[in-house]
Amino acid sequence: MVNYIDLTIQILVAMGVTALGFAIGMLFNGIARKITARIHNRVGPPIYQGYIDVLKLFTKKTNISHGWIFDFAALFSVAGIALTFLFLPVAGVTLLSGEGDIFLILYLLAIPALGFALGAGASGNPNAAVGIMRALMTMLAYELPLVMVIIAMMVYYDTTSLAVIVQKQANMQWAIFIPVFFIGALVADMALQGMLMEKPFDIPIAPHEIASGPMVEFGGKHLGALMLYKMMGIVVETTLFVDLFLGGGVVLSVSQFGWLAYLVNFIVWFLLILFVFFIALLINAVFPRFRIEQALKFYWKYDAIVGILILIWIFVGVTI
Amino acid sequence: MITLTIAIFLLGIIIVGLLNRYPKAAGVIAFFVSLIPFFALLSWSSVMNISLPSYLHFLNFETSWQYNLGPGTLILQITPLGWFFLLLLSSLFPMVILFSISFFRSNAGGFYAAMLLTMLGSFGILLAQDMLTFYIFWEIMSWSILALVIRGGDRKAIVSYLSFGALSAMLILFGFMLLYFKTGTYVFAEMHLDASNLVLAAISLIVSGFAVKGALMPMHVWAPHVYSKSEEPFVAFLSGGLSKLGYFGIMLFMYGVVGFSLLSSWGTFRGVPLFGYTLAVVGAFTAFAGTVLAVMQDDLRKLLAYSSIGQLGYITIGLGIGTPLAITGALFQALNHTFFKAVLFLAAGAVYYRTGKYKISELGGLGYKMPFTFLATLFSIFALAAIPITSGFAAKWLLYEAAIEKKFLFVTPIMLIAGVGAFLYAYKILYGVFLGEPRYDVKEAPLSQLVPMWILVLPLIIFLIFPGWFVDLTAPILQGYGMTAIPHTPFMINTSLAKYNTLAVIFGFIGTLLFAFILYKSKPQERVEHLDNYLAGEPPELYNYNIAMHASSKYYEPFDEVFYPYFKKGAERMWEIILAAGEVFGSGARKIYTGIVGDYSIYILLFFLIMVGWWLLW
Amino acid sequence: MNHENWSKLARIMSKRSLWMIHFCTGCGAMEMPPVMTSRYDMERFGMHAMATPRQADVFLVTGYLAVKTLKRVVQVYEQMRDPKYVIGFGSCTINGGMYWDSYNTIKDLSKYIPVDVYIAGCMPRPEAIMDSFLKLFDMIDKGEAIGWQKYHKYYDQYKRNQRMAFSYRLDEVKDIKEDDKE
Amino acid sequence: MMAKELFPEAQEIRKGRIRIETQKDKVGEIIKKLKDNGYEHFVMLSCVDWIKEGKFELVYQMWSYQYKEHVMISIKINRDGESMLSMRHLFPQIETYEREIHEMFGVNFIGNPNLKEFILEGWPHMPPMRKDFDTEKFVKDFYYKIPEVKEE
Repeated sequence: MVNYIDLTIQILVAMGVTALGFAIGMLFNGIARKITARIHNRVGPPIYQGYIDVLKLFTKKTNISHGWIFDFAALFSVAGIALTFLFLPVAGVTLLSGEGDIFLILYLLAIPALGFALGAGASGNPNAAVGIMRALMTMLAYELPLVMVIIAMMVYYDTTSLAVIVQKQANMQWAIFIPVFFIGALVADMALQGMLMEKPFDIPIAPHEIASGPMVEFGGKHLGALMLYKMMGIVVETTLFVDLFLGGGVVLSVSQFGWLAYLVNFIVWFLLILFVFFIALLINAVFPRFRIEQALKFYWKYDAIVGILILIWIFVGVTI
Repeated sequence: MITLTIAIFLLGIIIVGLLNRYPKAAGVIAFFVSLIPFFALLSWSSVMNISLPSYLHFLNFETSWQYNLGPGTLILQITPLGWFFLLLLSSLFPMVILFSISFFRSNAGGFYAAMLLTMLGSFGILLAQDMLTFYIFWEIMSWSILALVIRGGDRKAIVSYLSFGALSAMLILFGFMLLYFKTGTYVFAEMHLDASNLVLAAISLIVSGFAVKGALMPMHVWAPHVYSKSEEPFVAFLSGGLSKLGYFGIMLFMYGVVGFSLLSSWGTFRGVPLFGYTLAVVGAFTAFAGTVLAVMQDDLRKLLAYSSIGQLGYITIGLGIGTPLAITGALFQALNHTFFKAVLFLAAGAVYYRTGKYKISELGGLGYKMPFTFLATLFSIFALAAIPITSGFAAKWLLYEAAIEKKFLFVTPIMLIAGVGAFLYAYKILYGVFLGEPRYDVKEAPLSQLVPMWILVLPLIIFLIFPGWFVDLTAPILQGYGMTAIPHTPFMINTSLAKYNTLAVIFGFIGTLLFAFILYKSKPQERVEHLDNYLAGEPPELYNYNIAMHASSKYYEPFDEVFYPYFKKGAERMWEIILAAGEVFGSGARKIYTGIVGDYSIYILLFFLIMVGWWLLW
Repeated sequence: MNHENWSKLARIMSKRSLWMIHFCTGCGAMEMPPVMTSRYDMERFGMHAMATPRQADVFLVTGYLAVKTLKRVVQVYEQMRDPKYVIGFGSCTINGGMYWDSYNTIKDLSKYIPVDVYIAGCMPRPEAIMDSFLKLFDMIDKGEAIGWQKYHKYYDQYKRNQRMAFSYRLDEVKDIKEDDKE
Repeated sequence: MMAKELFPEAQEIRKGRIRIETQKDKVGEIIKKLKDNGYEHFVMLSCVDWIKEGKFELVYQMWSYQYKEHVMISIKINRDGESMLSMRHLFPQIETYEREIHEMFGVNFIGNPNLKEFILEGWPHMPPMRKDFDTEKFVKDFYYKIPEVKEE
């Protein structure tokens, strides 16, 4: 027998957390532009610029579509990224993350990407096709070191569930304090740079080469949806990193402190994802862009070699 | 009843063979004959502890059948494993035949005859209970495949299939001989094996023989040639159905005949038999290399062929690991691969039927012209790329979980990367064929081609929602090996590491999709032409609306540049070197044929001495 | 929310987040880098450069336009989504500037597409460009920047002028003049 | 061999700059000879309108990296419709220059297969670079007569 009241509360919480995720994503867009501007010795836009941009895109008077496959992009990208967010433990709150694991999250992240790719391909613009090609190749490049580190963590913690990994890092026993996973965090942070599509790995977007790549034909509400996807993507990817290495931002246990713990954990989680994003921004602000094969070689040569060393470390360390 | 089935099959083969001039009539007859294995399957459902309503098994097949053949007895009997693989083949086969009815415009009687013979062979293989029966039906299947390959008419395909088929048959036969030498019986159930090296040699030979049919690297060389040069419905059946027979054989002999405990007695590593460990590593390599090679292809069928090799590699990994979790994953992957790869090959056939092209760089923009073909392809591609909105994900997930559970630290990243590589070639198919610039003004594929495709998509959706039903199917198979099925409910699979709840994914996705849909519907939109594109301001009317906008030629050029040097000297080169060495050896060996009777008698004597000595020393 | 408030909100949003595409055929494009970078920093107003017209709100035509380029300008302008604004940049877009007697450059941009703000000067200083942005904000606020509505309303006339320019034919000019007289 | 040695009739304007005035049927020969003797770079082909003489002057300019010398081969053809042989077979890039001169001056080059519209799209009038083309009048007749958009 399903408890309908509980279910309703859960759905409401899920909606609230999703809305919060989107709000934080938009805020991050503003923060990112502000920080980059300060590094460039500019004033930069106001911190709430992300909200204005998205609202503006949704208030555009006319929108164009290249057909029903083109619309997949707007639908799948927002839906997929929100779904992925629901499967992540956020500040120790496990919404659906008990129902899936890291493999599910990695594959759920492909739903928005594939929807986006379908829409971009359906637009028929060659720039979009080239951009998608680059995006997929960047994905192939950064996934190898990332999965190496994640698999090392799975074997170390003997679980594949992200919620359990977060649980096992409670009481400030964060993975990053273990030497091998400190190196792992560095490797994963490089991969995160590619995941966030920040320089030097902003190859798929590359506005000066291929006219912003896959987004070339999107305008108005379609672009608004894609902006939401991109902004939420920042939150999802940094949260994944924080959950893996920084204990998901859990500092107080809920059973001991009650609602205060939720509040503090959320604030710590926010500061941590901001910090992780901040590192990515610093790298972004000062680097030029790689070519695609350079990115592939970077990840598969240098990053992956460190990843293999971590795997060997774990392989030798874990005995049955 | 089985006698009757075989008789009907043989009769059907003769009739459709004679109806070569009337392809439609031959197709319809072949379709009705092809349904029989499926009815047999339904009537045998009690083997899997499934109770179907009586109107679903109105034909009553006996569960075992024997025929005395002089040296041995042919024994056919339904087993849970056979039932499972028969499910794949017998549900795929009628759909393929149905597709062919409109696909062939002329001269198809031989095709249907050979297809029916192939199915008859497969039917026998899946039911066989002794090595003799198994081998006889295996040869029937192999030779009728050869007939179908010859219909394709490509010399390289025929030669490579013939040589690798012969190699496969030799390896299997030699393995059977060793087993018979060891046990003195043909019947699987009566074999009592021990942990001797002879058995290890036999099982290694048998597994490598089946690996040829399963297109495991480096035995895969024939597959791309045959897949890319034969007729589409046959390739769909070959890749989707017949390649599974290789894995059926591996499973039968590794876990049915030899058994997990005996495998472990030849050495284990972290709880996994070394034999299985080797197989898993080979499988992972196959998955990765097949994927990389698939990304490099331009021919749609070659791409799908290499993709098949890569996806079948996952099954090998699962069979190698050998835990209940891994075997469930491998069987699930086999089921998914049967259906999605068949749909992809059939869709390629439908595209060819309408456009006459197989090269990805020459196609484009068919998504709006053939929407139902596109959607069927899209669904299969979701399954191929293991996107969690089809059942493809559950299979891969089980395999990943199995690998992590047994701490396969170096195999799992390769599996995951091969999974990401699948996105690359999957998108190449989608973009190159269905998206982008509309180049052809064609109609949707005919209904008799769409219906099979969509029926084959159905299992992918059913097992997405109810992965637990699939685990139920595997329970009797695992029971036979002394294992228990993994814990599950209809919507959920539990492992020792995590759980996977499809309801959460589905309802979460529906909910978020609803949210996205509201956002998307917030503003009206207008449709624009495909040429109304941002091309740095170039107005299309300047070029008579004739701008080439499809970027699918050499789509992954940077990828090719990076990987090509490592894959330049492929497996084909390896076999060429082996052949060259064999030729040198052969020309040396020819010198012993002196033509003098005395010499020959000395050879015979030497041979006997060696054989007897070997037997004594063993 | 009623329609008026909604459009007011839309105006405010569109004012504070103008994404622009600049058509850099003329020498005026050289004045854009200082406007974008740390000296003048137009991102203060939420403006930044976009790569494609589908995403852009403001169209900067920087300098002279040959008839051949005008074709591309019109194509790009029509690919932009409403509401969209055009800034004519430098003397060349106002009356041809130093190309006043060139056989191949158009003289007055507003005959072909509606221009909301002109910046005079050959070339205009970055201060002038910033000033034009502020002016445009002001106009959007008051609802005066209605170039895109004009383009819909007088579409025939704009199309006629564009066609005349593209064809180079003197007789067609005369024909159309006579049509207008009738 | 330097140009001065090859063609005694050439005049040296200043150091490193040679001018050869010749007839139109000898151009091919001269370019071929220069090409074989180290003048491997064909710089450009230009055209001058000498309206009072009634001639077009075509100037073929070549450069030698070896001698650091610039050679100009100048010929004159009649303005009224005299055509010139294409030198495309010697240097393929001449094709583009010929295309431009054809469009801007109306000179016909025999043997150039690609003599179609180059920069101007749909130009129906006299080639605009000829000196008898009155741009000011054309601008007044054309651009200034395009009407303003009238707002009701």
